[in-house]
Amino acid sequence: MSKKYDLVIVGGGPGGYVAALHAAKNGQKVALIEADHLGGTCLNRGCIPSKTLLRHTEIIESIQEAKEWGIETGELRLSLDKMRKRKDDVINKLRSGIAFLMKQDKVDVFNGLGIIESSNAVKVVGQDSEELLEAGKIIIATGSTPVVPPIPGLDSVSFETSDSIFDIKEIPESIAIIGGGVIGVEFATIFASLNSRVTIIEMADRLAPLEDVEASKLLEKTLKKKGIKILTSTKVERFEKAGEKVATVCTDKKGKEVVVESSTLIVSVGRKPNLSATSKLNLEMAGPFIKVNNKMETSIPNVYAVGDVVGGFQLAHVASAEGIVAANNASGELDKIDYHVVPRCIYTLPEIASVGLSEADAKAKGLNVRTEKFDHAGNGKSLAAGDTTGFTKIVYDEKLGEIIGVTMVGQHVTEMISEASAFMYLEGTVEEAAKMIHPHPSVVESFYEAAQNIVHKLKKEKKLVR
Amino acid sequence: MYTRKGETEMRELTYLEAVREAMSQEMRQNEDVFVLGEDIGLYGGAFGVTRGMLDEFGPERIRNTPISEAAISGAAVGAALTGMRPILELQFSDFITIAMDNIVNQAAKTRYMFGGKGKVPMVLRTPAGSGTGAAAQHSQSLEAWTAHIPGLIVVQPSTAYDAKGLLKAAIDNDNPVIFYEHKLVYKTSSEVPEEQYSIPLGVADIKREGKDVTIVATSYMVHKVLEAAKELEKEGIDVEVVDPRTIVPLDKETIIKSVKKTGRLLIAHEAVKRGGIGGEIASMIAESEAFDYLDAPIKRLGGKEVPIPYNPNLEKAATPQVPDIIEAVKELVRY
Amino acid sequence: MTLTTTKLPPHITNEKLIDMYKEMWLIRYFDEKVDQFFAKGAIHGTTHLAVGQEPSATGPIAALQPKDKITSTHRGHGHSIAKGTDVNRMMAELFGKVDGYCKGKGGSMHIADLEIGNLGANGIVAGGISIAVGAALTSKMKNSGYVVLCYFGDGASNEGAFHESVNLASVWGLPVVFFCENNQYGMSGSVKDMTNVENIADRAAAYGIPGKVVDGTDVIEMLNVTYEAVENARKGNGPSIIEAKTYRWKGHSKSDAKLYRTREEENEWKSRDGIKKFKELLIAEGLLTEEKAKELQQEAKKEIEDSVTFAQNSPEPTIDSLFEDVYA
Amino acid sequence: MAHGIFMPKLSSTMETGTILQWFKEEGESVEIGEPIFEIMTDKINIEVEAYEEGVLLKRYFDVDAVVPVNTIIGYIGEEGENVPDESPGIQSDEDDAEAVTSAQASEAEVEEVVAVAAAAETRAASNEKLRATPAAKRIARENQVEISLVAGTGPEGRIQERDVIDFIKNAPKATPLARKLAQSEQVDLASVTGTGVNGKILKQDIAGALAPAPVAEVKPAQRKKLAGMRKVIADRMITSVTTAPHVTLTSDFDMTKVKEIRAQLLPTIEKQTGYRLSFTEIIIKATSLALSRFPSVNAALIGDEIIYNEQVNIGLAVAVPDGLMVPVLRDTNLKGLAAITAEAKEIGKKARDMKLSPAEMQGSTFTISNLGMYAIDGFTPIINQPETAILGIGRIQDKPVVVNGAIEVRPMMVASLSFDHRVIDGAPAAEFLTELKRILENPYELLV
Repeated sequence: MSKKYDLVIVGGGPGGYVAALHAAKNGQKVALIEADHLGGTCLNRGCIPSKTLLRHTEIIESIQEAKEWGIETGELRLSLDKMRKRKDDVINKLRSGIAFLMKQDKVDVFNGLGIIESSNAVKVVGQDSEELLEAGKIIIATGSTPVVPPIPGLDSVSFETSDSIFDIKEIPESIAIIGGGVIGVEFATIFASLNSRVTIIEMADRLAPLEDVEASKLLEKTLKKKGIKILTSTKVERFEKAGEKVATVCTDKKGKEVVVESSTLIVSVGRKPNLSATSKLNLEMAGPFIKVNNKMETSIPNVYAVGDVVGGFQLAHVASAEGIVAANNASGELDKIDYHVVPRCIYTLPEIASVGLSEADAKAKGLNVRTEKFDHAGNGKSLAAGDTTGFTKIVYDEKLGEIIGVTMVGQHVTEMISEASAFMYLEGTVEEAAKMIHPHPSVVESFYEAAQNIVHKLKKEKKLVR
Repeated sequence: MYTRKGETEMRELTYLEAVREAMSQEMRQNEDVFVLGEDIGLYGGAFGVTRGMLDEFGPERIRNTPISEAAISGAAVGAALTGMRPILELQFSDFITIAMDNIVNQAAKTRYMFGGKGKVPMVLRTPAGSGTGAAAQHSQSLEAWTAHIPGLIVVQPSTAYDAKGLLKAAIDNDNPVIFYEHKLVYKTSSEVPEEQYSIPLGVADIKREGKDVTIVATSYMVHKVLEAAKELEKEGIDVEVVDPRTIVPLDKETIIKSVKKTGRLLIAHEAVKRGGIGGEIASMIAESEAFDYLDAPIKRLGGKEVPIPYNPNLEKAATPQVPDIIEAVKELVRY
Repeated sequence: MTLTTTKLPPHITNEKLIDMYKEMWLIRYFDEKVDQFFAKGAIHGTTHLAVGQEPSATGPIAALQPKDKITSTHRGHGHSIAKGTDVNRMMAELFGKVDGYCKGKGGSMHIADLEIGNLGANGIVAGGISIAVGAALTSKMKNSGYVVLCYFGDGASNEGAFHESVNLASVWGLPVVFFCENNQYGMSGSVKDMTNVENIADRAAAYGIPGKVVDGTDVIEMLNVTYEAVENARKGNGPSIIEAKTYRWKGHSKSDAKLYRTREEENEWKSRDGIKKFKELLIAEGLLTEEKAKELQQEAKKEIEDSVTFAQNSPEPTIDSLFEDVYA
Repeated sequence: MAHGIFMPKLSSTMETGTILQWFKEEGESVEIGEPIFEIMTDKINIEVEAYEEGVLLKRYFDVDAVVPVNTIIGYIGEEGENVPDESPGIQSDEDDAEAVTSAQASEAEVEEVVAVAAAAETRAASNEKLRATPAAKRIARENQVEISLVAGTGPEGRIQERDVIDFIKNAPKATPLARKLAQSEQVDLASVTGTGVNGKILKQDIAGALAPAPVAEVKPAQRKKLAGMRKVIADRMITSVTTAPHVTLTSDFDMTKVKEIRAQLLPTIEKQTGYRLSFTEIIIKATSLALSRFPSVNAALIGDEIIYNEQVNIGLAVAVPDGLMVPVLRDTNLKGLAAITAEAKEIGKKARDMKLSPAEMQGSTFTISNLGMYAIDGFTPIINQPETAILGIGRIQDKPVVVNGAIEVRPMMVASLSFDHRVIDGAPAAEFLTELKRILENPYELLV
């Protein structure tokens, strides 16, 4: 006799386990099926390990910088083993944390591959056993996996993806990173600080193409300063073995052939949804992703889908937010997902964080927007911290003073972007931002200064509705 | 009635006794001060204010005069101009009509016309107001006339305590002072310190604190307004009573402050409403910052536009009474 | 009547007589100059001139002691000058200047100099009479010993204030001499039409006080008669009325065409010019020569010319003086 | 030193004086105060006395002369002193003048002040004023409340202080952005329901309030995308209408003879083809004949080229589910009625069953649109491009007609010919229609 649950969730990543906790709190009997480890890609192979290693990079870079400030150290000895050990400790602590939460809220966790048999039954395929779970409602939260592009010669060489890179044993002598997106530039930052010779190969004309143009220009400048070679508008033609190394043969925008030799190769050109659990369902799709509405309902009644598997931002915090919406709807409480304010972070050094529309996106949408940029060179805290690269840029509407989007580049801006998010979420205007007292000295003061400049300008031009 | 503690022994005095005491105490100290007027000697004054003063100060300083208001008012001006500090009692305030030239053209203007040389330190004391059945020519309240003349000071004390302090200030003042004593207030009494004291001219007195309505009232009207306030308190209406005590100079700040607090203003005086000082106070408030605090139109109560009739019921109907005050306040608050 | 035969008041010396002569020219030239400036519209408002009445200013005031006081009328330039008020500051007052006696705020009808006992002119007909009584009351009560000379005109004698005040003064025996300059006209009202007694002085009997008529053109007679009344009052014997028959050569004020009287009448009075008569008397008595008389006349004229210069050079009052002296 | 005698200013309004008479001749001596001349002013006549004594040296103006105030009109001085021959005009010594001008100056100042006061008087009359007490307005001002939105509970709806306070207390909570949008679009926040956390009004709620409210709760109509055949028809229609200047001629055809001929041929054709001959086939035959005689009506306009077709292929508009098909009958001018009838019937059925092959819908040189089966007489058919004209057929109905002066009942039919005025002019089109009328009213000609 199969076990009966109000809600069965396939996938224990940020989307799945958060949905499970929330549904449990709503009084639902919940089962969570995870094929690998709780916490999914984010905790085990993504955000957490990368941010942990990036912390080491921050320390290494600070030590180097400190030399100019009269803080001298001897020769730096880097132990990748110790670093990896710290990374694993962090991961294990978080995993057991989630496990504890599951136990606390009486969520049954099944370790195995979840296969959805029908809109009210899910089979758990363990190592040596199978189990069928009856489900009132189902949430698909199987996430995504790194894309391995069909580039000729890729199968003949050894390469890493974000899944495997965190377990390499030694620091690579040199490394080629295919893909200058969020993941690529973070890996470049990590390995540059470990003194690997790093090269990024990106097909688009700039790194982090989704972000603000000025942000990605500044990112390129800082990465170059760290000795990282950047090849944009460059297409990878094929890979070849070059002795111990790998040769990446590509053509730049002028069609000239460029060969990059490196001891290690990482492919980070994107991620594709993991549809392992839904083969038996006839789900309506939106491109490669499962099609859902704003209640996270799929085309099949009682079946919801959240996280990377439905595409969109493909961010952990978005997956969790979608998980909560799905859990609420599943437990009969009407809820709708609101993507109006979703912050996006890149943990390079300096960091990049943004929310709302970039200037280009806003104009593409036909919005009549203006922008105000405040350089951190003029910010007291940045000067004190000895790192003035970066800026805060507000995209706004001149009539109502609405904040359409904010991009910040600088130290720990990923912590500060939530202020801008809060203003947008609560529909505050530049006037309120210009009025709210900010701590001094602080980097986030640049947001306050930018807002004040806007208000002065609009007042002079008598634009703002008073 | 309210009481006010002073250092020396307090005792209950009538308004009339307080006026007499003020004059006597001053005359005992200052040779230049003397009283002139009709029937103020042996007779003791039409209302008995100067009773007994002839015996103490003699006919030289309690000068009974022929019935010649023009002459005696002019004589007072002349004497004041040449060093004396005369107190002229005009038997009824209505008779000021016969002495008007000396008050308006001589006393008020001499110092100004003579370019600041010379002064006219005289006090014209006179019983005013209705309610004694004296009819139209002996019951008027004409304070608006004298208040209109630059150079004159106009005082209207409502209580014995105020009368004594204000009369002292009037006698000490180097300008001509018109000092109105309401006939019906003569017999009211209040705690009056025995020693001499002076109440500064131009300082109003809050006779009752309140937060809902401000009533500015003068002379005998203060007593009626306080009575009305007691009634209104029962209906939860908290009235603030402001007694300006002097019309010129007028304590504008105190009135403005009160109106800003309550947002409602009623002005009550016995004089005929048309052309009365109520209109002056109302426009002063309308022109002041208190305007922004008004939550109801300014209301005035004044005498009807009729000569004061002889018949007692008609006489009462001719001037605002307590029920009229209560009704007016309710209209203001109901706003 | 000659000087040597009549007994002059003790304080009248020959120099005093000469001064009286020059003083009368000073009074005449003052009013003539003022008339001239008013005709040109150079002086603001209006004025009342006493050209022809100089003797009734100089004579009676010459009889006074310095501590004695006077009250004057709206036609009182002469009274002020005779009482010793400075012509420069008087002219400045007529020009509305700050150095004027009233800082330019009083004008022709309100010139006063309290320190020297000039209780001032008065714009109200008979306005000064009750005030003079008051001043006399002070003198009595403080027995200061001064007497008040109260000027008034034939017109004023029909004001209520005149009757009440004279009665009050007589009742209280006050040291005041009521001096009437009967110049025959109250503005346009001839005294014959307005007063039913031959002489205003006759009314004195109504209040039980002495009344005397004198020749308004005979400065010496007015001197002596006033002296007698003033000393009588000083002794506490109460007030008295003196009436001087005189004549104002000019109109009531600036725009008076004098239709109410004939040229013959004017010329007849002008022919009995008090100043000329006094000059002839002084020369006859050997106290004065023709040249000295001319010289004194020119001196007076010069003093008045200087007073105009003084007045014109005096500054205008500042606007904020508007609010000064309203109250002591 | 000689002294000027000047025209005195005897009242503030006096500007000039007229000399009435002189009392003194030149050379006569003058005493102070002695009248010298008499003048008339705007108010009175008055004698002017001398202020100086001496001899009247000169008189500048005679009797009746009108002299401005302060003008020197003569001189008094010592005997023999020389004086100017004519009057030096207004008294020259500047101190008097200065005194005069200062007097006038002050008057000017007064005027100016009065003018300013008058100007201030003309307050703009504001429109019907909102009744609110000053206290209410003060509180509204201090809290940026639009007072016109506050309901007044005082007498005659006057807004009291407490009304504004209550308004503020239970004013709906709204985000700053929503408030700003409401303010700029004049939306009363109280009228908007907030969808934010516990009723907070969001920007979209205001935008929602702004969007034109649906007129009535319309049941959602069945929606169909303009696609497929419908889209094709739409596109062709719009092109034809917008490119070809359509003119439609109508004419009444007397179908008596056609009826007769149909009755006679019906059995034969039915026997031959199994189909019943209808008026349409007869009209097709007649039209084809007419077309062969009028090539411009049987032409096509492609680009800027007119193609005069040899063949006469008639397109027959056939109504099909959701649309319209135009199958083509070829060489109808050469075929007999029977062939035409059979082809017409067959092709019509194929069209209705949507089985027409593309070939069967191409090559028409002229189209006929038949609405005879409906209660339709004349109409304005739209040309089936690239053809240059189209014939519309109405119903056949008995109508009173004047024939040789008498009223007769005849089966009448309205024919409506629309033509493309770029290619065909009115006259040739009319000629073609008249020809068609003649043929149909004498059908036997068809047999020829």
